[in-house]
Amino acid sequence: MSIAAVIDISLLVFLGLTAFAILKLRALFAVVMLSSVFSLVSAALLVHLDAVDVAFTEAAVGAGISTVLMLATLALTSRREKAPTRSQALPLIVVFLTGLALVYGTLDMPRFGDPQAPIQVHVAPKYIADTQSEIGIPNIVTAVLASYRGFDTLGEVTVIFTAGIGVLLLLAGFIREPEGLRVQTMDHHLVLRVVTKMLIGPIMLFALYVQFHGDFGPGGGFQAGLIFASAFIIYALVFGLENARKAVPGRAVRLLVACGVLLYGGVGFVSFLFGKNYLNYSVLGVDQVAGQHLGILLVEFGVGLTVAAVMVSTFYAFAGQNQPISDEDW
Amino acid sequence: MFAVTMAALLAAMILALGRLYLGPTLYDRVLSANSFGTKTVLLIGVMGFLTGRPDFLDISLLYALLNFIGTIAVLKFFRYRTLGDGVNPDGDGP
Amino acid sequence: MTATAALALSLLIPSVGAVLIALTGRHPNLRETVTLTTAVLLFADVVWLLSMATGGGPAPALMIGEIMPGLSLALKIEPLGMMFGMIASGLWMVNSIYSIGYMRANSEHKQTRFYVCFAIAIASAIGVAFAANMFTLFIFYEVLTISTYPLVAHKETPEARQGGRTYLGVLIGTSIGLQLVAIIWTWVATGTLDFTKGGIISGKVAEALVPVLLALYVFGIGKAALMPFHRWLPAAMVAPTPVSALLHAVAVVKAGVFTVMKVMIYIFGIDFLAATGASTWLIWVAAATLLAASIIAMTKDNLKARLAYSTVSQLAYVTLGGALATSMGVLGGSMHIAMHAMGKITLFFCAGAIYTVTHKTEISDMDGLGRLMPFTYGAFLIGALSVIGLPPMGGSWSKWYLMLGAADAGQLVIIGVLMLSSLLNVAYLLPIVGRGFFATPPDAAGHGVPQAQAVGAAAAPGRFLSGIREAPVFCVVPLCLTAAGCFVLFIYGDALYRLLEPMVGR
Amino acid sequence: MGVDDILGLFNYWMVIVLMMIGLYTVVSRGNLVKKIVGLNIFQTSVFLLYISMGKVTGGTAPILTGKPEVYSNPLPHVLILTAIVVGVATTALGLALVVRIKNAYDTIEEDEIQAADDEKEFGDAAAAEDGRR
Amino acid sequence: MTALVTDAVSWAFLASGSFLVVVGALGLIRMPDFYTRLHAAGITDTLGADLILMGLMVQAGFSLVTVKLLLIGAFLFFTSPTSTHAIANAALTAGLNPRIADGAGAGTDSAAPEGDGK
Amino acid sequence: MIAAHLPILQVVVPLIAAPLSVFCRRGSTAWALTFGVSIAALAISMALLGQVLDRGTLSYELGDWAAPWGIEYRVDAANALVLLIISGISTVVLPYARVSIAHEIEPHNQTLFYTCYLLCLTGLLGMVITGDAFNAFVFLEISSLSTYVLVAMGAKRDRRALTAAYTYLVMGTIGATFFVIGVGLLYMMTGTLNMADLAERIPAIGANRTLVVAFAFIVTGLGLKLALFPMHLWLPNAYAFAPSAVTVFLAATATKAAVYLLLRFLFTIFGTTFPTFEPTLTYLLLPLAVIAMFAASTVAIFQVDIKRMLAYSSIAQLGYMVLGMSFATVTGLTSTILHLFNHALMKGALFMALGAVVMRFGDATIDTMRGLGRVMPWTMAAFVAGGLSLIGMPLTVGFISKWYLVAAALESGLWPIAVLVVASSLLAVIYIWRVVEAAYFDDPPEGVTAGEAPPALLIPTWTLIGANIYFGIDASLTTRVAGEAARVLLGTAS
Repeated sequence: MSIAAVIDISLLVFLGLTAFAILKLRALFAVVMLSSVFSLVSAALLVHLDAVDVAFTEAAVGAGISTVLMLATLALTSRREKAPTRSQALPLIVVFLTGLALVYGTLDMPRFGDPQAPIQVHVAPKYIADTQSEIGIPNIVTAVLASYRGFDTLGEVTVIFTAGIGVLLLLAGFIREPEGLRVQTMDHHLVLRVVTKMLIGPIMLFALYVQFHGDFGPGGGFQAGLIFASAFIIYALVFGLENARKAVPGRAVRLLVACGVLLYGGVGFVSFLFGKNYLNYSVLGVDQVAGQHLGILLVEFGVGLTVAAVMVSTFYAFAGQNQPISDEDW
Repeated sequence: MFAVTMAALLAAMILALGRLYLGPTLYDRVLSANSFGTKTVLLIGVMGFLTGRPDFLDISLLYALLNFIGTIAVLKFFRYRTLGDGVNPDGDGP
Repeated sequence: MTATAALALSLLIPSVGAVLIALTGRHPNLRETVTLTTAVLLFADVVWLLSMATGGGPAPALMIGEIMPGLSLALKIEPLGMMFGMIASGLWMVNSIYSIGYMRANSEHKQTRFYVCFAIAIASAIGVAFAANMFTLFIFYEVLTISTYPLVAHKETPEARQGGRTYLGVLIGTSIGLQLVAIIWTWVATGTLDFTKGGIISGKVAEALVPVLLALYVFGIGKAALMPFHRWLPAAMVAPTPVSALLHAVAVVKAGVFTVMKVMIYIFGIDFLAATGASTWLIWVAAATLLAASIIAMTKDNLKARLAYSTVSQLAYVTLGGALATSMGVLGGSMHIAMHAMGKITLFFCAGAIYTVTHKTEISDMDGLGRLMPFTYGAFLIGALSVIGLPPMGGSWSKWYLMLGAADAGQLVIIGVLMLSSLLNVAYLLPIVGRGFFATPPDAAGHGVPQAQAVGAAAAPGRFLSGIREAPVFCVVPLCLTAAGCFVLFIYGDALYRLLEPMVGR
Repeated sequence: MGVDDILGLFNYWMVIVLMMIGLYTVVSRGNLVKKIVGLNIFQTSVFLLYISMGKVTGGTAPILTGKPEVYSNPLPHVLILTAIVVGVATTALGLALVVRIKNAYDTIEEDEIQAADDEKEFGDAAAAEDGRR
Repeated sequence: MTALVTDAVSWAFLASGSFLVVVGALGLIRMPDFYTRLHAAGITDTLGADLILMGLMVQAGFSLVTVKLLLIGAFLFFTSPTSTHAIANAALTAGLNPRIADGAGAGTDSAAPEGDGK
Repeated sequence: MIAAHLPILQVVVPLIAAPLSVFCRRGSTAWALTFGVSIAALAISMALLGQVLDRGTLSYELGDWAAPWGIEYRVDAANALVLLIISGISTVVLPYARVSIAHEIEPHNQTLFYTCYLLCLTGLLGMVITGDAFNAFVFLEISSLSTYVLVAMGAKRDRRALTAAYTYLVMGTIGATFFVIGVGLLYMMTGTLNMADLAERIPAIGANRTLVVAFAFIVTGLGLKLALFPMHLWLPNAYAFAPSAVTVFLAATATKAAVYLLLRFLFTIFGTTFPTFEPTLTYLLLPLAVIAMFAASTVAIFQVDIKRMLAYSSIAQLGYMVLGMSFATVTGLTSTILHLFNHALMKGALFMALGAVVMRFGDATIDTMRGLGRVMPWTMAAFVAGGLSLIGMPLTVGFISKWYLVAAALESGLWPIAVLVVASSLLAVIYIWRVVEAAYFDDPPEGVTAGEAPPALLIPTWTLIGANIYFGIDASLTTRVAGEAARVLLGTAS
């Protein structure tokens, strides 16, 4: 067994343990922490499997945004799970059969890492071979994401937009009015305040780096958007939601959400003017490569904008709830 | 050598995970989760060197960042029982 | 005006009539005028059609539209339909007059709904009569079911609702559950549903399955009330009497047996049935229904219930005629549609007239009424004779031809069955008349009016039977007309025979 | 089935086990937050399945280096990037719903919610029954 | 020759870092109460992490990679102690008392053990 | 020039309108935008259908990247019809929604509500039109996510909308994830995601256990999405507690799109020659469909809440659709596709009528229906007409569907199934008639002050009823398109 296999297996075992612990534990806080760990470990595994962009995203999503949202939810609901009362037999059987079916399905699969597997010889080789000449950027994932399958990504932006709108619709009616409330910030945490202030600038710089470096290395609009949102979230956590809202009001965030989607969708329309199909960026520049490059830059920016705005507005919505956890549920 | 470091990190992660599972207090869990995060940062860094493409450290950087944010969020959660501006009727939380 | 236009009018007149009735609902007199006018116009139109149909030349036809590729809504005149159209439109006229009398005399509620539904029912009956294919027929058949449902449940009492549910349940259940399957099966097998002389099934459906298909049809046509799907008929007796008359004589059951005949003649083809013997089993089912229903009828004390079972039994004659699969049998059965319609409507009118005046429903309470209501009871006698099949009433013709048909088919037992059934008819119908004229009212002395008769007695406090006289003129005139009709049909039986003859290819 | 096969499929099997733990958490637990966590595990494991199939032995991340190298398949990465976004969107919505449910029912346990609904429903039905009499 | 030296130096860093990390983790699991665990994890993690990062830096030479490693190091250098401080602060405010030699003190408060239901 | 871009415009127009609507400050502006977009979508889908019937399958390559490397939109008779259903229903629902939503949703949420509605429309249209398996998933999720939110919006009336939405979210996500697993396995074995390409490559692989599992997972996942019995548990509550306009839209379109995807995967991608195709259809889908028809109809009979009753009836009706496809014949598929269309018309109308009742009385239980025939004559007349269609009375669209379904069963020699189909529609008679009796033969309770629904609700309702009757009398167009679609799916098109 190679070292690679050992890493692979140990990380998978790790994941298994974590997942099992999640299943078993009834302290929801621990569950949330563990789910964040699960994301971290799976992201490490993703790096190991060469999916650096995915790892980047999974970490940002799983360990970052999801964890924060889950904590916010716990803060509003309950910290403990009650003991299950129903029979667990049927779910167990169903799940077991499903798993069995999947294992059965693996038997005819190409073996792990097989370079002759169908997926390595059919569609994908073209991306690897032609990205340089057709798109002109080194990160093939970005090229496929934003151009070859750019429409999927428009869909993805729409998904995140939907989630943002959905959360607003669900929680908006419950957002607290700003006046007349005691604002509790982490005022007396001097260390925290100083360190946070120090860090916010670099974090935003980092976000910009990830945004515009996405053509060359792992990263891109989505990851950048998340990082940008994180900077905001940490600011809001330490200095208070009110102050964060002063910096960027909720309605502005909402409009920014829309702007990102509009930017992405709008870029696609430009190609109509030149008689090309939707989302053909080649028309944007003097030649194909320049056009593609500009197009990818624009749409990635759109993605980043929407993602950052959705994350911030979602955080606002959750953190702005006026119903703190009751002592009974704490 | 990278492999040894990696093994050490994995072992440490297992232990942290154990503490996370065992608790018994919330703070133990936060601590171990935080510690786990730090180790993942290192693990990914080392992994890059092990596979010969160390230019993906952005991910580690991101981890380090998120780890911090996560910890702050958790603490805020404990301290004020909310991630918002806290309207806990009995003042400063528990 | 061409024949096509006349055909279109035959549907349009009652439909427009229904709309107008709905619009004039606030003014009863106007509304009733519209009803009567519509009825007269429709009858005139149908008579006109008859004159054209018998005048030679191609049969009038009308294509309304295509619903699905290969399935069209179309009308076409043929003898059997012509006869049914005549019955329906003619009796509607009489029934309308009667309804007005009955509904007013009994101050029924929601009369507008009643007349509207009535008009729609007639429109669909006409549609059934003139349908050019099974598909069209089925559609009108269903419309007929739906439009008569509010009539059956008219009283809205729990019993009426229950009756309505049974009515709807059996009719929709059989038509969708069995008939529709049969129709689609036919369509899948033959690719057409047009009524064609000599049938369309021959050679298209495996011979062993023909009886199954036939069963799906005849049981699916729940309106023909073949046992065991006859329950709806007695259940529907909760309806006001004009409705019963509509059900039994004018439209509903007649549409049922008419459809059975249509299916036998134009879908299967009697020669094909005779050749394969696919309908032999049906002969026995029909015979059994015929006898069983007659026997049940004898046990019923409720007048309308007795008449209802009588109808079940009489309908089985028609089915039997078709099942015999001989030309005489078919002719006899078809003629029986007309004969029974005339006879039975008379009987129902009489029952309604008795109810209107006395509010009595049980036969045992009706002793001695005949002397007070001579016209009504006279008409009842005539109708009963026709139903029994005694000359000089129309019913005698159809029974005669049925026996001939049975003889042709070599089913001598059936001849016996028919005779036995006639005897049973005598046994359950004539005593009613007899009691009416000859029995003495039980409480003539006037003491101790039983609770059950309180309603009737309330109209005239004091002596029982006091204040009872002949029914309102709007009731009496129609029943006299139809009684006369039974006689007329006897005289013109031959004309009817000649009208129907072409359909069996003579 | 040889050792090679087992090694070649072990990755998938482990992923399947993960998926099933996730799925089991969703279907068997009554706590609404826990269900969402389970859903997360389930989805993340599916992501791993996709990424596993794209891996080429000896390959490297699909970012062109200018040198001739073996690259792992970029397409699954692209797909999973999209899927992750879908996942986080679902999580966010699910959690928002949980918050609202807590608000409306004051519990996030399925059983208790069910009980509350039943009580309301049958209560209503009984009231309606009374009204009819 | 230089390669050998850099390797040796980096390995020394890595080895000591790994050692500290493992020790810290052992402390995390073995120490008797929260504050002692905090101590073990907090201190060894910060140092261990930075040592490992340094080892990696030596391997990487002067490149963008080193810059990134440096950034990570700096980041961890600030955030790790901050987190540790914050956790300790939170625990203390919440009323979690350190365990004194005789074993009393832990678990006498509202914030202490969470029921896992096991 | 625009004509060439119609396939993409079909999806992108509502997609772009969604963020635009966020800029609207007032709900009515957002509504106007949504309505305009919906009309445009309808026009586009009509034009597309025309083009398809004229010229056969259309293909549109996004970004000019050739399939299978880029994403391809592929329009043929099958999905053109479904597109028409979705955009058509949306266009009818919106005028209805304007009043009913204003009544059921807080004013400050109305703008975003229409955004969500547009997103749902986008998702449904996108998942139907696309020729790429993964793209279908993305748009499936757009529609699902927005649907969860739309359903939860019913919480103002009844808090159970929240739990319904949550259950729907969990089940829907499991379904979608199963679908993704299936697509992943397909991709693994073929290396492609393009549906046309998949259809070519799968038969070449032959018997393969991975593909069989992929097949199973796709069928299960889509089964969950389309509420195939016994995976229907999310549906009744979701329909019952969603805002009325949402119920109408969902009932008429959402499951339809899932049925379409199932058809596409079963028939186009796997194809009739796939080893597990026959057994799955015969031994799995057919029995499940039959059970669904009976079980769901039976449950419907006992429902107190009429909205929920109709929801169960939808499950039964989905059984008809699945049954039709399980015959795997042209007639069978024709019946399925016809019923897709027809069921959208009848259920849309019925739920609209109920929505009017809900608006007047706050709920739609059997108790509320008492005497409504007199209180809301037009609404109840629409309900009766829609109910007759559901039962399958002649001259309504329900009859046409039933006709084809029974014909298909008989054609396949399965006459017991034909009998079961008609028998199950008799159950529909029972549950519809319960309502009719209550509405027409009971007296309204004392003190009912509410009157007939406003014209804004009645006109859309009667538009659908009109369509029910029109397409029930002249079904030549629908049957032609459905037949064409069936032939396309079976690969026997001329």
